[in-house]
Amino acid sequence: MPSRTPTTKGRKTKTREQEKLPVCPLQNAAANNIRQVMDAEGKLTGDLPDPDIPPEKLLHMYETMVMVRAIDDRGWLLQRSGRVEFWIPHCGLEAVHNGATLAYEDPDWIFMGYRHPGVMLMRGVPLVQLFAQFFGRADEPFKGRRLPTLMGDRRYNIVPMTTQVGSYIPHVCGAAMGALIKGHDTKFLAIFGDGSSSRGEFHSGMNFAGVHKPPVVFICENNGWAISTPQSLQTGSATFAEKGDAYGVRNLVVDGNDALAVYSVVKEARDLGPDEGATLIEAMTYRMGYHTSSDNPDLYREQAEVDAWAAWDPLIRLRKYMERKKLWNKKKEDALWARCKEEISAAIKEAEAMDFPHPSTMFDDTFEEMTWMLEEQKAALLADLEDLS
Amino acid sequence: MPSRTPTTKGRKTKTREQEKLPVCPLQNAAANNIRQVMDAEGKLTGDLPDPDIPPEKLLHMYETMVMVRAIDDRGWLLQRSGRVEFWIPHCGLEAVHNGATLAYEDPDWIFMGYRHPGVMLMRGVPLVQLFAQFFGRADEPFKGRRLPTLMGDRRYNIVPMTTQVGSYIPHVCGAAMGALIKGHDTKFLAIFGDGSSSRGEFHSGMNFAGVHKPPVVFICENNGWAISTPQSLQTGSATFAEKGDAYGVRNLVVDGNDALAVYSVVKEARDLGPDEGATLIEAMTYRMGYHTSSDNPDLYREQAEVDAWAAWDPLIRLRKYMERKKLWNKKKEDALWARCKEEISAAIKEAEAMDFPHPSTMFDDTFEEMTWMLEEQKAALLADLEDLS
Amino acid sequence: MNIATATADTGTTVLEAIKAGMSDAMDADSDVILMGEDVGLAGGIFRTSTGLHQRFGSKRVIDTPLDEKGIVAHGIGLALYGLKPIVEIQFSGFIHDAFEHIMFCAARYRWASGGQYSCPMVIRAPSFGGIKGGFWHSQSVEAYFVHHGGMKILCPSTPEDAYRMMLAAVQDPDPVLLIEPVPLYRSMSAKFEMDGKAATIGEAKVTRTGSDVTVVTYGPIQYEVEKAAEELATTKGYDVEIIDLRTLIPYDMDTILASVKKTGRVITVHEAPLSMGFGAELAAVIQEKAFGYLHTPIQRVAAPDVPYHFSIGDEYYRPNARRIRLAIERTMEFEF
Amino acid sequence: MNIATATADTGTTVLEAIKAGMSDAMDADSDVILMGEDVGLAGGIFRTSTGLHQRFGSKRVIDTPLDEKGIVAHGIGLALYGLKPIVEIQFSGFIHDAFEHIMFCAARYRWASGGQYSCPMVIRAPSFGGIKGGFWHSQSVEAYFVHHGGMKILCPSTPEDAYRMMLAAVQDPDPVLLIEPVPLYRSMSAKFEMDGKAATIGEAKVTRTGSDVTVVTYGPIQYEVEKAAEELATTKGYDVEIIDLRTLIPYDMDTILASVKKTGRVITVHEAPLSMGFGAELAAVIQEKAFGYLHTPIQRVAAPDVPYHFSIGDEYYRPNARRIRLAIERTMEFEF
Ligand SMILES: Cc1ncc(C[n+]2csc(CCOP(=O)(O)OP(=O)(O)O)c2C)c(N)n1
Ligand SMILES: Cc1ncc(C[n+]2csc(CCOP(=O)(O)OP(=O)(O)O)c2C)c(N)n1
Ligand SMILES: [Mg+2]
Ligand SMILES: [Mg+2]
Repeated sequence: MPSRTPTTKGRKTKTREQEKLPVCPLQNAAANNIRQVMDAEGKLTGDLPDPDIPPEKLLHMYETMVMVRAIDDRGWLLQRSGRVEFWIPHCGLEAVHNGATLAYEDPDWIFMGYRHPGVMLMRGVPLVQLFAQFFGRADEPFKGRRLPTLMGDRRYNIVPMTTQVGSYIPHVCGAAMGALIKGHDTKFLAIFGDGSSSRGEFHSGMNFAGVHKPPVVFICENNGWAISTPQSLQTGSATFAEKGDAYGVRNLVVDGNDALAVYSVVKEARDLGPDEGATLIEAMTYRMGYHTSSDNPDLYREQAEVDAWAAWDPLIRLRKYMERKKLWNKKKEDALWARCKEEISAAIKEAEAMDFPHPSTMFDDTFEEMTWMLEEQKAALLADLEDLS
Repeated sequence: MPSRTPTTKGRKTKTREQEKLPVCPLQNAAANNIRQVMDAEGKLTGDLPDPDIPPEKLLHMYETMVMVRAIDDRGWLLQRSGRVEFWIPHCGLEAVHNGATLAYEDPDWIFMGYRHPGVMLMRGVPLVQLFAQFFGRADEPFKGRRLPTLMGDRRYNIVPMTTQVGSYIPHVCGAAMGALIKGHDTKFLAIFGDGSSSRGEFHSGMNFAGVHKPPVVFICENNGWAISTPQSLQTGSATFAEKGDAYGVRNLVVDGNDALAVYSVVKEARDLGPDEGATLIEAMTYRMGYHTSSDNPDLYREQAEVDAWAAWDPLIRLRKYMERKKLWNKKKEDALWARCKEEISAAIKEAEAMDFPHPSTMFDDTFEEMTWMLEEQKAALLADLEDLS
Repeated sequence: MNIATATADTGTTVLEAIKAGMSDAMDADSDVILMGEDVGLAGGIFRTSTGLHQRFGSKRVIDTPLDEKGIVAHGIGLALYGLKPIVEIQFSGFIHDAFEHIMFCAARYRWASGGQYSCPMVIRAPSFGGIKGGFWHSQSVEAYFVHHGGMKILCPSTPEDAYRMMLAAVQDPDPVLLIEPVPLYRSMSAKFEMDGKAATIGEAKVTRTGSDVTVVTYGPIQYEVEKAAEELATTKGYDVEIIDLRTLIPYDMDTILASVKKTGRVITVHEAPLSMGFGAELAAVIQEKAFGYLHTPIQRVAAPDVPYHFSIGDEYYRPNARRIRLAIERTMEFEF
Repeated sequence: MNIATATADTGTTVLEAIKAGMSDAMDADSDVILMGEDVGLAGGIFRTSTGLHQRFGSKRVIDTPLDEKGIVAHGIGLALYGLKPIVEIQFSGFIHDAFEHIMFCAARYRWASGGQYSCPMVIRAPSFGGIKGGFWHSQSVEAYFVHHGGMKILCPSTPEDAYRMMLAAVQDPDPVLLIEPVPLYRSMSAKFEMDGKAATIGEAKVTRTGSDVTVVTYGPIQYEVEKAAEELATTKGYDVEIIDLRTLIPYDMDTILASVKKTGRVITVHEAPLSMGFGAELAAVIQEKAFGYLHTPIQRVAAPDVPYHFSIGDEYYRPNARRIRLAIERTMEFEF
């Protein structure tokens, strides 16, 4: 049940000095008040009850998690070989975004970050659209305008993120206030990082949420790092969740590598009554990969820490859980991976064949009706292009 | 002892609807975890011990509180009669700023708001300098440049406030980080309002404070209102103090109309060891007057609320305490008021005779060395003035 | 019927016109809401929204926490969801905290979402000096919002414009920055019909026709220009044409060019600081588009590049009729 | 000795020069500190501070929370207390949240305190496009900071300037915005002596002398201007003079005027958007101060008033040699 973390005493913020012997905090989930459904082996821990997700929904989530992992593998290679300009890895975070999205209905609105392609796929966005975005082609919602992995699509009620991290926190809160004002029962979800909690936007959004009680679940995806900055340099609080108390916003910590736990707590918070307001959920997880393709984590973190977290891989845990339930086996697993890889290759082929946007499209969508200044500037560009050809 | 408020359950945020029957929350101080030395009658409550401030210090504080009250009375009249352009009342808040300043040493730095002339007087700033500022004359630290009541003076280590409320919260934190870096033992105090806690600046300052542990006491002067906005529309948290928890910053609530309690908790927080970091103190008090001379509180608040607070007047409480201690009596009181009024009249006379700044001084202090553009603009102004005369 | 208290004799003040514009817009469309600090029971610190809270309730007239960034950012969310928020910044001097959200969120969601989302909202920025407000309460902030496009900027200087521009701003499908003339709130009134008709964005007005020199201006300072023009007509016989831009983005190039081609002399006047003030853009464009017509260099009259001084700002910082007159004389008497 | 790894053959890159500047400044004055996101162990996301954390420790090289406003605002506090903070904004696109603190606190404490306090600090803003960064990571933000004065703005475009301007910025008694040329960080290197000498703020450099037309520019885009000039010298025999402004505030009017009076033709080039770009101010001032010398209207070459496009921005948004060449030709061949 989403409720205030009763105490956070058990969990200590790490300082750089204390990080000598890395352990994954999920090991002591109960002591650390981290809500869990299953342990590293996919066995029920008895903390949160098994949500008993119907098999087809569960499989949809798992298959999407594998697809998302496969995309990350391939995206990295594409970047390293120069075929995409830039890559933001999301490996290790699949349980957070897939679990949370599963808890939401399609008309609900999701605001997400750059590490959450699973949100798109869970809602049925075609794979090729993702790759068209990665390749900056014209035929994707943003028309090739934005950095690879910064996605969204109104047709699926996924709002494009702001490139400035966290700036959408008050936007989602405002949108949810809008639903309240209009008397709609649309629900809202926002996912953002631990580092993003330091911005004034977090403060604004939480504060308005505490006063106006909009139907939002805020997930602070605590993946251990904001680029090279660990939690101890990001904030002095023991958890990110408890920041909710400062605004009268209900909050809790969940095992972010446990897709079932994420689903459970998000679902419960999503389904709260109209007057019950927002919930802040800290999802404890870990960024297994580089921050981006321009990063070098060896400069600031120990491989041992990565290794400690590897034992809690969200895909493996969910797979083991499903195997226990006889919903899954090695054969299915192999087939799934093969299918994902194949589909990705096909999507890449299709997307790479697409056109880049025409230069003059940079003027579109500035205003609903272009100003004369922009008309003039566009005309100059077109004349210039003519001169070129 | 400054420490985390153990629980805030006893105190409820008021909504506009609940405000029907106004009671002063200081009445239930113990239940509300509001630290107190004395009750409305100046009797010790047994919560915080009597700080036993040496008589001459105590008298200095009380006399300054009376002077400050007298200034507010006169300032209001001056504004209403058009002799000062603008007035920001501070009646009712004397215990906060006088009590806190008394807890600090002169080399310590204070950042304050527009309602805290007592800070200046406690540190020995001449009265006439305050009135020169109110009248916008040239011969005061800011050279007539700033709105009446926005004061400060480097010679007394009182930093001029930013007109945007709360913007100085991260400035004081940065300055205190500077003292840490330089290995100085300068201590820092900042006073700001309840409304100011909503700004991103509060979030930035508290967050850095939680990480870097600078020697600052932040006083959130909860005077009930931010112009017309009550606490229930300002934030969803039960207290402003507990916001400190979100940053790992020690915090507590104090009776802001009890000068002895303010002094006690601020002094203890100020004197903490070098590694113990910052403290956030919510001083529960009440703005007895208008927000500013442009305000009309009848539009948004009940007189009954003002009346409930009037019974807890910080001057009367401290006077009664001193009378009990045989340090004060009616004769002294009357003489003090008479002296204050006289000194104020003399200061007004002196300040009103002072010159306004010369127009060309608006160019001074832009850069240490003026740019050619400003030189050119200044020359144009001077030529213009010549043409005029 | 709207809530404004127009009196038969004096007409409607700018303040009442703004209130009437909001009230009519809220009557016409239930998606229109007002939010900001103290806009509710207090009616705003200038009383531009007195009565709206009582009339439309606390769901549509929202007192916010003290957080300008939050006000604009939540307005963006409301707009994304389909509402039409009017957000009030208490004084334009406090708008800067919301800079990122105004310029790079509100004015960019349409582009950044490939046209999928838009942010129709009105950001009210009470501006300008002359009220003994000191440097935070007398700011002219419009110039910061011109660079990088994406934002319409309106500046009414009459009651009728205030009313109709409020309606136009609310109806616009994109974010609009409404620069409100604080010094005119109560000092200027006029009679006009509050008929719900919106102004046309992008149309300047020639408020005085003349043949010798064009003064391009906007905001309350234009009344100082008028005084200077009247005086010069009498004393020197100079025939000054005055253009009230009314819209800064997109400004009305046709009206400016027609005037400049006629007079061959241009002065820009605003009370924002000189360097990179809007006069810079006007001068740059005019000299480019009308080079052959210019008899004299374009002169800019503006405040100096320093903050607004409490004690002496209203008299010596803000341009006044005398300084404007001197500039016109210099232009008229320019020799190489 | 500084920490930069200049190699004998290629010289020092802009990136190494910036690092050397910081390192030398920190060696010379223990009050100089560096703070920002990831400036410590990671050495900054561009690696401009690699090794400084190891060398000066975590008290003087401070990894901050992810909060640009907080970074600048705490820098202000540090400066008030007497330190000399160098604060890094990770990409200039993220500077806007700190707008109020840069413009109205850092650049105003001296004035607002009657000269009692000052805020000597360096704000590093890695800027400009050409790195496939999309619209947030390719911003040219300088124009926002020009209006309202109070702030010095430097923009180095060579390794030597980067080094000496860093020193000058640190030594300056007032806040300085240092616009760093990201696209040149690693692509440009040169040999020069790292002798601890600071640049003189306010001095432009004529990087190419010519008699036909003056191009006033700054930042990495000037190398596109150079290419255009070279080409035109060969193809058309046009003799182009190029001025690298180096300092935007206070810009070097003398050098500009001397050139304009010689050539009678001016083009401004920057990669920030056109409207209210710094070219507007330059055009406005030049036409005023050199009206009689101008044979042709001043032309501005700039990016359009839209955001920087990820896929096509580097080629079609950012001005390039060809577009600059066309502008020069238009100016040279201008007819009324
Ligand atoms: C306002 C802002 N500042 C800086 C950046 C550069 N930046 C991109 S991601 C990032 C770290 C974000 O950390 P976190 O919020 O924890 O998300 P994560 O990357 O770990 O998923 C930074 C500093 C940015 N995008 N926006
Ligand atoms: C950033 C900012 N926004 C708005 C204002 C206008 N304003 C002046 S005082 C005030 C209310 C402040 O409330 P609080 O912080 O509680 O202090 P109090 O006035 O009650 O002492 C407001 C909104 C301001 N000065 N700064
Ligand atoms: Mg993170
Ligand atoms: Mg208050």
